[in-house]
Amino acid sequence: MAVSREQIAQRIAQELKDGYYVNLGIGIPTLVANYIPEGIEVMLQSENGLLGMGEFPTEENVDADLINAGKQTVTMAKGASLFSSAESFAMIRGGHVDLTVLGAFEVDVSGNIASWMIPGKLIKGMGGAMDLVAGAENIVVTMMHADKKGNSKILDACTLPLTGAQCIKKVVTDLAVLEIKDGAFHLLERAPGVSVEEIIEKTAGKLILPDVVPVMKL
Amino acid sequence: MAVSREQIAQRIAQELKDGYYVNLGIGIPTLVANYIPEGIEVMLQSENGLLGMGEFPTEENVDADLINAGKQTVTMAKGASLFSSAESFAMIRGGHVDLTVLGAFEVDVSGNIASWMIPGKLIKGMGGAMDLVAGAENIVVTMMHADKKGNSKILDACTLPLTGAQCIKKVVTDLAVLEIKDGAFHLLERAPGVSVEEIIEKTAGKLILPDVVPVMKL
Amino acid sequence: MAGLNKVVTSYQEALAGLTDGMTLMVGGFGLCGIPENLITTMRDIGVTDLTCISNNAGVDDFGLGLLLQKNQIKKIYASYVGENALFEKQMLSGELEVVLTPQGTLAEKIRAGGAGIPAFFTATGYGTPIAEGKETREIDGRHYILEPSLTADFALIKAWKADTMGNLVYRNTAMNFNPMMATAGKITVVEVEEIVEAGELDPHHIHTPGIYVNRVIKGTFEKRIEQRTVKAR
Amino acid sequence: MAGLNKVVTSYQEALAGLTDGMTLMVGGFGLCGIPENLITTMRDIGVTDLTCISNNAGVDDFGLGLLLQKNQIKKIYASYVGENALFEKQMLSGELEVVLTPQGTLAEKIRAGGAGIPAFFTATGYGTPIAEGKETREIDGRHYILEPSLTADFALIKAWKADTMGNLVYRNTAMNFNPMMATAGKITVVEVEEIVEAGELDPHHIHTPGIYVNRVIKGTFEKRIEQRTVKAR
Repeated sequence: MAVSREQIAQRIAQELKDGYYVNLGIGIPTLVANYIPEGIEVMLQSENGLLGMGEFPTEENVDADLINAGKQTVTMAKGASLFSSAESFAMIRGGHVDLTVLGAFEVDVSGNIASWMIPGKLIKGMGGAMDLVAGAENIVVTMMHADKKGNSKILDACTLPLTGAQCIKKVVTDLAVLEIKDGAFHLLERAPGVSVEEIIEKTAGKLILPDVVPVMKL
Repeated sequence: MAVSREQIAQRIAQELKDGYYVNLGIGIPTLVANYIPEGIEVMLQSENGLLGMGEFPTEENVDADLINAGKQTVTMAKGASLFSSAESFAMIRGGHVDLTVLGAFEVDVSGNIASWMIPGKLIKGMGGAMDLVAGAENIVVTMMHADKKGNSKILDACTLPLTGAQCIKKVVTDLAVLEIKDGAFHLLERAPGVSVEEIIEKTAGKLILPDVVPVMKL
Repeated sequence: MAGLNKVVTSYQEALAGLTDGMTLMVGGFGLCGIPENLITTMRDIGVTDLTCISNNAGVDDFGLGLLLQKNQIKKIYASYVGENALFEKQMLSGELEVVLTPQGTLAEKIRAGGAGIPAFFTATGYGTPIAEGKETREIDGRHYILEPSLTADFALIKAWKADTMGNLVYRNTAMNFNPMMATAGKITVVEVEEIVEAGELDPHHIHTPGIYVNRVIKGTFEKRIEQRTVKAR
Repeated sequence: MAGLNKVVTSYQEALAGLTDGMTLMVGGFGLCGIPENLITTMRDIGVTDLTCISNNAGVDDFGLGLLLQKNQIKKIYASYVGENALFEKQMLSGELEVVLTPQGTLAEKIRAGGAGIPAFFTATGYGTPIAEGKETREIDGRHYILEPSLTADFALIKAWKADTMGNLVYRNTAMNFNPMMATAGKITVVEVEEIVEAGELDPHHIHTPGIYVNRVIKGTFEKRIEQRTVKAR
């Protein structure tokens, strides 16, 4: 049985390390903030210009001048700092963010990612996603393994316009944790109750299996 | 009779306009601050990272953390702001400074300036001079018309390594005020008591004379 | 206005000289930190054929959406335009030319424009549609594209406080694109919530030095919120 | 140090991992805002073959001059080195390789290094000896040269105050090159006059966010003045 969006977030939270500066994209990545492991300190970066994003405000503390990159009202954590978007992307482009988590439509065996544009449908724009994937050393992509019809989104080559080329190394889906290296997806973990066969079936890109496939710990 | 350093500064101060942001180089340019005309407001920029440089401090107010680009202790004027050297040169390179005044060893009819290096002698470095001449629209160069042996420093082509190419339009010397355009020096004013003949004699570069040569007002 | 005093008292005066066909930078991220009243003044003046550089395009009835309603914008540089149905319609019909630009590249192109840097290399967008037609180069084993800088005839800025000399302070994340844009306009106009005397702002705390600012006006602001997210107490 | 706490308590710990042959950025303009104690610690450790990136080279017996005295520097990037006789001697004898770089170009090369921009065009130095061997390009009728960015193994920074998370505030013109250098070191070490608890600095007033900072140490400073200029009361 595939894991839920919340469980994907829970699994990704295990990638956080004490002292990390982290950028969480919109959607499932945002949920990761709810599962930061006990006993570790991390700082959340919001690319509009805030380091040290806190939780949502109470109704009385809503401040139109304090939003995150998803345009949601937020608060500041202890030790927060404020800066321009140019400074914010200097941090991102300069590789200062330790971990970036973002969603995708497709990934492929070369580490390419497509996440911003579906030709023929509405083009909303890439926002900061192209900068985030170009700037980060350490990116985790969160996505559904296949679409609702069962078509794989884990491909040999992305079919949609790219967000970034050869930049993705780790993917967490509702079915599996995958590492991308040497032109293939390497299966690291499977979701609880998901068979290796199902993962093979729903992975269109070249897949390398280990002898034993551990189950995601949640 | 040639004018003094103080008088050169006094003449250059007439180039200041109300509301100008001004960068004054080391040497004679620094003296310009003493002759800001009554009734106009200007802001002095110091390229290490200060806009709104004030006068020298009293002995009690000397602050090692507050210096100008000449490494002299200074104070801040009302409305001053502090910033990094990168921001400071963004201002300069981006053409936001209204007037830049700096010294030179040589200038020539093409608007080239040499001010930072005499080969074979000690090389001290260009500091911010190359950025200042490249960034400013409006530069006034202050210098002696000739060296102590009478050799002109107002040339057809600079002999020393350049600080900047084709960037100088106005020169104030101890003998004259010159405009550089169309490949020549145009004599705008002569120093009190200095004959046009002396200026001609001490100007090696092509010189264009007007019908009447007004005297510098000091 | 005289000397270093940048204060103007009417929005008409604030936008004097802004004419049809000009290129404008408009500060803000989403609806946060946008120059609300400068935008409505442009709507009222009816200036057209504008090229706008702005991270977003407002929503249908607020921010730059107000100018889209009246077809005043012919071209826009933005990174994300997903909040605006009118925008979509005009883009698909070809009324509006859209240059989608990655957010960090947009921020840096503006910063470069203000800083006198005509072009820079960045890895952002390499291998994507953004790189099409752009010079690429490999430097130390990584691939980059060359991005030219952006400047504008007017930069329209929202800050929290200004002093009379145009020194600016922003509040919280309403800073966003405003500081870079303030440096990249031939004429930079700033609307603020409060104007104080020169000397009242601590020189250490000034985000935008007055050298970049031509006009300052005090306004009142709706500050509409796009995504009001709250938690229980 | 654990989590986001960057505070260290000895200068040896502050410079752990700094070894012979490394490239260092050293903050300060003249003797203003230099990391005095980090420099003397390097002298005491005796690390050699250093490449230093610093606007100036100190004076004979203070600042980077202390490392020149012991021949610890093999190469230096600087814009102005005129205050230092020892420097002159080592440069003329060929012991010291000097890369003179215009001050604004130096500042921008460092800022670019920290911001992930590998190279940019600038008009500064076009047509001068600085342009020799560099790519040039005409853009919109002006001539520019291409300048690669700079990064370093260590950045040695002086700030006024830090909080425990490494957020920094500078004082007066002691800011100078420190903020850019803080972004461009693989390891950024900061010495400060005061360390406060996280949360004590106003987020609006932080000049360098802690993300750039690896280690913070509290020191005491001589703050030598190069040109003491005063006026009568």
